[in-house]
Amino acid sequence: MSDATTSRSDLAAAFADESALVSYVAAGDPTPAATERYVEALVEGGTDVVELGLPFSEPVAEGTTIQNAIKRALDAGMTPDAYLDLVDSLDVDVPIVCMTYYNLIYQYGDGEARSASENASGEEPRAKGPEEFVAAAAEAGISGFVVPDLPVDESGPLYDACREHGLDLVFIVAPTTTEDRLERMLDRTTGFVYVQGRLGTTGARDEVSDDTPDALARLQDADVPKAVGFGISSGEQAREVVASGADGVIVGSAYVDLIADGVENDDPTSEVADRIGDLAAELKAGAADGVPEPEHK
Amino acid sequence: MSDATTSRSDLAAAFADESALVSYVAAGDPTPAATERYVEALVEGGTDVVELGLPFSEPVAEGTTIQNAIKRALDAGMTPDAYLDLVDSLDVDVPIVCMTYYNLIYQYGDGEARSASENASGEEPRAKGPEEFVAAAAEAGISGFVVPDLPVDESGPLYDACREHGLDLVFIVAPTTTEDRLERMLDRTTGFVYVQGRLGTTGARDEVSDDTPDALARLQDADVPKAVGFGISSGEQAREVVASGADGVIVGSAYVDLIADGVENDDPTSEVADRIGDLAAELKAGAADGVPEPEHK
Amino acid sequence: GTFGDYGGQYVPEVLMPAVEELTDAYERYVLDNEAGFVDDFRDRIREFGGRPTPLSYAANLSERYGTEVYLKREDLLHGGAHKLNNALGQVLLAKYMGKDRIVAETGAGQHGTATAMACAYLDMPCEIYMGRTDVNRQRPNVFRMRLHDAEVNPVTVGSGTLKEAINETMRDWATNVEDTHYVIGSIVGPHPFPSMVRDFQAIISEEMREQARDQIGRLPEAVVACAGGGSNTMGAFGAFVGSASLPGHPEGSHEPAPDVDLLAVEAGGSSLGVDADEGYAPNSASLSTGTEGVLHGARTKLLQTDEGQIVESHSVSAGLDYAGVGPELAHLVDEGRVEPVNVDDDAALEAFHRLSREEGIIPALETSHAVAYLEHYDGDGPVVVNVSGRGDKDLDTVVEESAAKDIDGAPSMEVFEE
Amino acid sequence: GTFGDYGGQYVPEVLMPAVEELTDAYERYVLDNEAGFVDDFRDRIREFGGRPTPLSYAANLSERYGTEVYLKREDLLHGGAHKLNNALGQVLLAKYMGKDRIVAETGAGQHGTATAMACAYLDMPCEIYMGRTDVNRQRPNVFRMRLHDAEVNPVTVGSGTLKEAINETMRDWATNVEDTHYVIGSIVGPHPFPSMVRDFQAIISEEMREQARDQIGRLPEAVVACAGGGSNTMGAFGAFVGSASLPGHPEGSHEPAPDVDLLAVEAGGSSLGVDADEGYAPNSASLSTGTEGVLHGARTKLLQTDEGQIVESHSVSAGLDYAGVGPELAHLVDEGRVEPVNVDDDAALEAFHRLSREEGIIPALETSHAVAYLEHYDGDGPVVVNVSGRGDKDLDTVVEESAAKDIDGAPSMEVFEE
Repeated sequence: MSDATTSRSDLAAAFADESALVSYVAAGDPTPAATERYVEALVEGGTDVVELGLPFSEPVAEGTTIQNAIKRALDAGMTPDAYLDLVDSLDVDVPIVCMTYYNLIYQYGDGEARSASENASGEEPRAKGPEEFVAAAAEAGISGFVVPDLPVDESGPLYDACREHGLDLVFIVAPTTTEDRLERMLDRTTGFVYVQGRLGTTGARDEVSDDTPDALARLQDADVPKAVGFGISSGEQAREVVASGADGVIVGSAYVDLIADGVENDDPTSEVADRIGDLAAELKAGAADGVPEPEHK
Repeated sequence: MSDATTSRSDLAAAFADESALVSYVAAGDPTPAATERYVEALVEGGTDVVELGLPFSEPVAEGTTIQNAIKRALDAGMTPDAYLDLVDSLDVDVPIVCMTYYNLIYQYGDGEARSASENASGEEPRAKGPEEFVAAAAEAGISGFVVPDLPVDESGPLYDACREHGLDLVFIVAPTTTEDRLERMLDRTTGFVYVQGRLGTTGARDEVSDDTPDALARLQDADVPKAVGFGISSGEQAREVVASGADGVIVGSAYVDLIADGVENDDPTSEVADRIGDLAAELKAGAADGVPEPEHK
Repeated sequence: GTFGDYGGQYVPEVLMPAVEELTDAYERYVLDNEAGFVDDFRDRIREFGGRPTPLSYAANLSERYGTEVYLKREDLLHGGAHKLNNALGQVLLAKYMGKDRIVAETGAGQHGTATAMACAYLDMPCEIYMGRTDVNRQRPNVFRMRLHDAEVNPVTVGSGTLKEAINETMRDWATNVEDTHYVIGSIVGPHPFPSMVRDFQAIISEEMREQARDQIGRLPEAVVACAGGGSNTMGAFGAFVGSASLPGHPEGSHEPAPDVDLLAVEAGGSSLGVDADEGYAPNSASLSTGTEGVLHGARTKLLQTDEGQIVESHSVSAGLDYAGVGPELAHLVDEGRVEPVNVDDDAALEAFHRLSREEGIIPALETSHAVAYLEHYDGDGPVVVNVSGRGDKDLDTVVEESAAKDIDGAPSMEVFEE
Repeated sequence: GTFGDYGGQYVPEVLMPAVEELTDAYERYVLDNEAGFVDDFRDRIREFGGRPTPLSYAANLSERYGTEVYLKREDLLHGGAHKLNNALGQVLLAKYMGKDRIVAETGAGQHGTATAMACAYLDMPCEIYMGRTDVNRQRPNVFRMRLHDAEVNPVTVGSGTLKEAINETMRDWATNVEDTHYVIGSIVGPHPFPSMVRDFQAIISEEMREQARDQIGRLPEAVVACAGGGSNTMGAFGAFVGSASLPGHPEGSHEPAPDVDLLAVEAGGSSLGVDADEGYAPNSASLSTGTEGVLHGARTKLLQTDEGQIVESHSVSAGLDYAGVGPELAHLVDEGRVEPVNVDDDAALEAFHRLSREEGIIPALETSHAVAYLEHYDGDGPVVVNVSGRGDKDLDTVVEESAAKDIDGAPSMEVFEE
C-alpha cells in the first residue's frame, strides 16, 4: 500500500456489505516477509480490513496465543520503524489498522529517548506524544488505530493527531462498559467500533458468547459499523455473530494459531499462507451467511 | 574390696605420706572387666585412692576426654547397680571414692521411677533421695563421694546420709570459690578436699596452672588433706603440685587417654593396664619427689 | 488521578468500569471513612498487623556516622515487611465493595504472601500470579502463600518474573472483573491505585512523625527509603509530602513538611544505563535514569528502549527489580521534592552485613539499599531510614553472593565445613 | 531459689560464685530496678523489640470453636519469637554487671539468634554452642547468628543436639566464668535463672492482662501456651500466677488471678512414655509424664530412665524437644495451678495448617501445639493462646512431614511440579 491517501471513509466503507471480515496478525511473526505473504492471503481470502499488530513487550490485553506471536516478532527484531516499512511495502487494496499499545506510539515522538547520545549538547528534547507516529503511520498507509490500553478518557492527544492526519481511532466497547462511557466512546470512535464479545483477553474459543446479542443491541443506534471480536475462530461463529446484528467480525488468534503451528512444524510460508487464506474464506463466507434477509432490516 | 568396713579415716589415712596419688577411671570403660584390671594396675602403680566414675549421661564438669569415656561406658551398659557390683568385686587395698552426678544418687532411692509398672496399685512411692544409694555404696565398699554438680549448699541430704554410713563427702574447691563458700565447704568436707587447679573442666594439660600455689595457700589452715586435680598428666606436674603444698594429686584424663587409645587400636586390656600402671608409677614418683624436705616443714 | 504529567488510567476498556468503581469506593471508604472503613482498617492493622512499628535508635550506626540514625521498623510488621499495610487495606476494601475474590501479582513473593495472609484473615478466596522462574527460586514464599490457602498460578510466558506476573494478573482481572478485586502491590497501576496504596502505606510516615516528635523532639532532617515500585518509599514520605490522606491521623501528622529531605534510594544494580540491543538494564534505577512512558496503567518513568519496549531490569534485590516506578514519585522527583539516588548491588550487600552486625537487625536486600546510602549521607541528621522489611527471605542469596563477590564485612560461613 | 521442692542450684562449684553474683545482680537490677535497669530494659524491648505485641482477635477460630479466641502475638517480636524478651534482658544485665562476653546454647537456633541479635545491638561479643546435627539442619538460623557476628561452635559430642549444647555451654562458662555471662534460653538452670527468665518473659502476660481488659473487658477464662523448657509458658502465665515481678508494670497487672485457667501444652510426640532400654522418649512431655530429678542446675521433672540417666526426647518441634522443664512449672503443676496437657506431632501439624489457613498467621511448630489444644478446650472462653513464635523456620519441616504423613488440611504443593 504505497498510497498514503486512505482516510476514515476507507474503514467505514469496508463494512458496506454488512459482513466485513477484520483479520489480525502480528507484524513480523515470524518474519516481515512472512507477514507480507500472510496479509496477502488474508485479503485474497476475503478480508475487508487488516488489523496489523505492532508488537509491544507488555501486551496486557492479549491471551497466550497472541502473546507468543508478539514474542516471536520481537525476538525476530520487529520495531516501530520496521513496522512502518512493512506497512509501506504491503500491496493490498484493503485498509490497514494498526493495533498496538500506547507506549510505542507515545515514545516515537520522543527526541530525548530516540537520540539521547545526539542530544548531549543540552538542547531541549522534543516533547513526547503520539503526533509523530501518527504522521509516519499515515505516510506509510495506515488507516486507523486500535490501542487496547488507551481508554477514551486518555485518548485526547491520539484522537487529535488522528483527526489531523485523517485516520480513524477505533475504541473497544467491553461487556462491562457503562452507558456514560459508551457515549464518550461513540463521540470519538470513527471507522468502526470494536465490540469485545466477552470478558478477558483475546483468544480463539469454540462458542460465541451469549452476551453478544445484548452487546450489539445497545449499540444499534450508533452510526458506525460494529465489528465483534474476542474468541471468534470459525465460519459458523462468524455467521452467528453477524446474525446477531454485527456488521463484521474480528478474528486474530485463529490465524495466529495457524502461524504458530507453521513455526512449530517448520512449514513453508506458502503452505501456512494457504491455510490462512482458507480460514479467511471460511470466515468471510460464514459472515456473509449471517447477513439477515432484506425484509428483516 | 569385699569388706565394707572402710570409713572416712581410710581416705584421710591414704594421704599419710603427703604425696598421695588419687587416680580416676570411669567404671565400665570400655567394660567392667577392663575397669577391674585397670584399677588393679592403678593400685599396683602406687595409687593411694581410686576415684571410680559412675557414668552419668550429662557430665557437665568433664572435658572431652572423660565425656567420651562416659559415653563408652554407658553404651556398654553401665548402670548404678552394675557399678556397685563392680565395686563389690574389686580386690584392692586402697579406698574407693565414687565420682558421679547427683541425679543418679538421687534417683536410686526412688520407688516410683524404679518400679512404675509394679506400682500401678497406687501405693505411695518411696521418697527420692540419696540415702539408699549411700547405703548400697557403703555396703559395696565405697569410702566416699565426689559429686561435681552438688555444691555445698545443696549437699545436706547427701552429707547426712554419708555421716550415717560413715562415708566421706569430698567437696571441690574452685579457683573462683569465695571465702565464705570455702568456710561452708570446709565445715562439711571430710576425707580430703579436692582442689580444682584451674577454671573449666577436667582434661589433661601440659602445664600446671599458675594459680595452684595460691589455691593451696588459702587452704593451709584446713585440717583435711588437699589434693589438686584438673589438668595433671605427668610426674613432673605431680612433683610441682606437691611441691606447692598439696598433699596429693588427682589424675584422670591422662589415664583415660590411654584407655581411649587402647580402644581405638584394639589393644589387649593387659597392655593398656600396663601403660596405666606405668603412668601411675610415674605420677606417684613425681608426687613423692615433690614432698618438701623435713626441715622445711 | 494525575501527578503533574504522570499517572492516569491506561488500561483496557474492559477494566475501566472496575477502575471507576474502585475510584468511587476509594473516595467514599478511604477518603471519607464511609461506614467507618478507615477506623476498621486502623484497628485491624494494629491488632492483626502489629502497628505501630517502633522507631529504633541505632546507637552503633549513629556512632559510625556521627549523626543520629533512627530505623523505622516495618520489618516487624506481620509478614515481615511493609507490604501488609496495603494488602490488608485493599482486601478489606474489596470486602466493603462486596467483591468475593482477590487476585494479585507477586515477584519475590512478599506482596503475594501479604495478600494471602490478609485474605486468610478476612476469609477471601485468593489467587496469586507469579512467574515460573520466581516460583522456583522463591520456594519459602510460595509455601507461605499455599499455607494461607491461596492458589499460586505460575506464569510461564517471557522471563517468568514480575513484569509477566503483572500482565497475567491484569488478564485475570479483565476476565473476572465483575466479582474480583486486583490487589496491586505497589504505588503503580491506574488511578486510584497509586493514591490508594500511598494512603494505606503512609501510616508509616504518620507514625514516624509522631515518634520523632516523642523520641527526638523534632522532625528528622532526612528520611531515606529504598525505591522499586515505591510503596515503602511513599509510605515513608507520604505524610511529609502532605499528599497522603487517611482519616483519623493525629493532628498535624500529614501537614507538608518541606524542610525534611526525602531520599529515594534506587537499585544501581551492577551498572547504570539500558542495553537496548539486549532489551536489558543492569539496574532498576528508573527514577534516576528512566524516561517517561506508559506502563501498567500509568504514565511514569520507565526503563525502556528508544522505541518504547520495556526492558528487563536487574537488582540483587528481587523486590526492587522492576522497570517502572510509581507516578507520584516520578512527579516528586521532577518537582525536586524527592531526591533520587542509587547504590549498587555490592554496596547493598555490604549494608546488609553492616546492619546485621552492628544493630542486630537483618534487613531485606531492598532495605539494604536505603541503609547503604548512609555511607553517602552528608546532612546533620537526625536521619530516619525506613526498614521496609526483614532479610530472612534473602539469607541464601546474600550468603551466596557475598562469597562469590568477596563482599566486605561478610562473615565466614565455615562453621558448615566439616 | 526454690519452688516447693523444685529448683535450687546444682552446678559445679567453679560456677557457684558466678551464680551468686548473678543472684545479687538479679535482685538489685531486676527486682529493685537499681540504676534504672528495668526502665532501660522496658524502653529497649519496646523500641528495639517492638513491644507491646498485639492481642489479635481470631474471628475464624472463634467461629469454629464457638468461643472467643485471642492470639497473643509474640511472633511479631523482633527475631520472630518471644525469645528476645529474655535474651535482651540478660545481655543488658550482663552489661550492667560489667561482663564483657556472652555465651549461650541453642537447639533449633531461636534462642541463639535472639542472643546474637541482642549482642549485636548492645555491642557484646557472643559465642553460641549448637549441636553439630542442629547446625547442619538449621542452616538459616546459623546464617542469622553469623550475620550478627556471633561465633557458632558446633558441638560434636553425643547426638549433637540441645542437651549437649547446654552441657558444652556450661563447660565454656566454667572456663571463662570471670568475664562471661551465660544467657540461658529458658526458665531452667540454677537459681536465679528460672525466676529471672520468667520475669523478663512475664512482660507477655502483663500485656495480655492489660489488653484483655481493654479489648475484652475482662480477664480471659483460660490462657494456653506450649511448654518445652517453659519460657513462653511462664511468660504467658507469670503475671496471672503472681510470681513474676518486673518493676514498672501497670497497677494490678501482676496480682494473682486464680480464676484464670492456665494450660501448658506439651509435645506428645509420636507417643507418651520412655523407652529406657533405648534411652529414648518419643515425646517431650516431662510435665505430664516425667519424674523428679536433677538436671542442668535444678531439681525438676525430667524424662529419665529408672536409674536417672536423661533420655533423648523427641518432638516434631525442635524448640519443645528437651527432656526437662522449668522448676517453677513443675511446682505449679504439682500445686494444681497449671494443668499439663499434651498433643501429638500430627495434631500439631494439623493446627499449624489450621492457623495458617484460617487466620493468616503461620505459627511456629512449638506454638502449633498450643493452637492444637483448642480442639480439646471445653471451657466457655474467652481463651488466649500465646503465639510464641512464627513458623517461617519450620516451613521445610512442615511441608515434608505433612506430605509424608498425609496431614489433614495440608495444602498441595504441586505448584512446584512441572
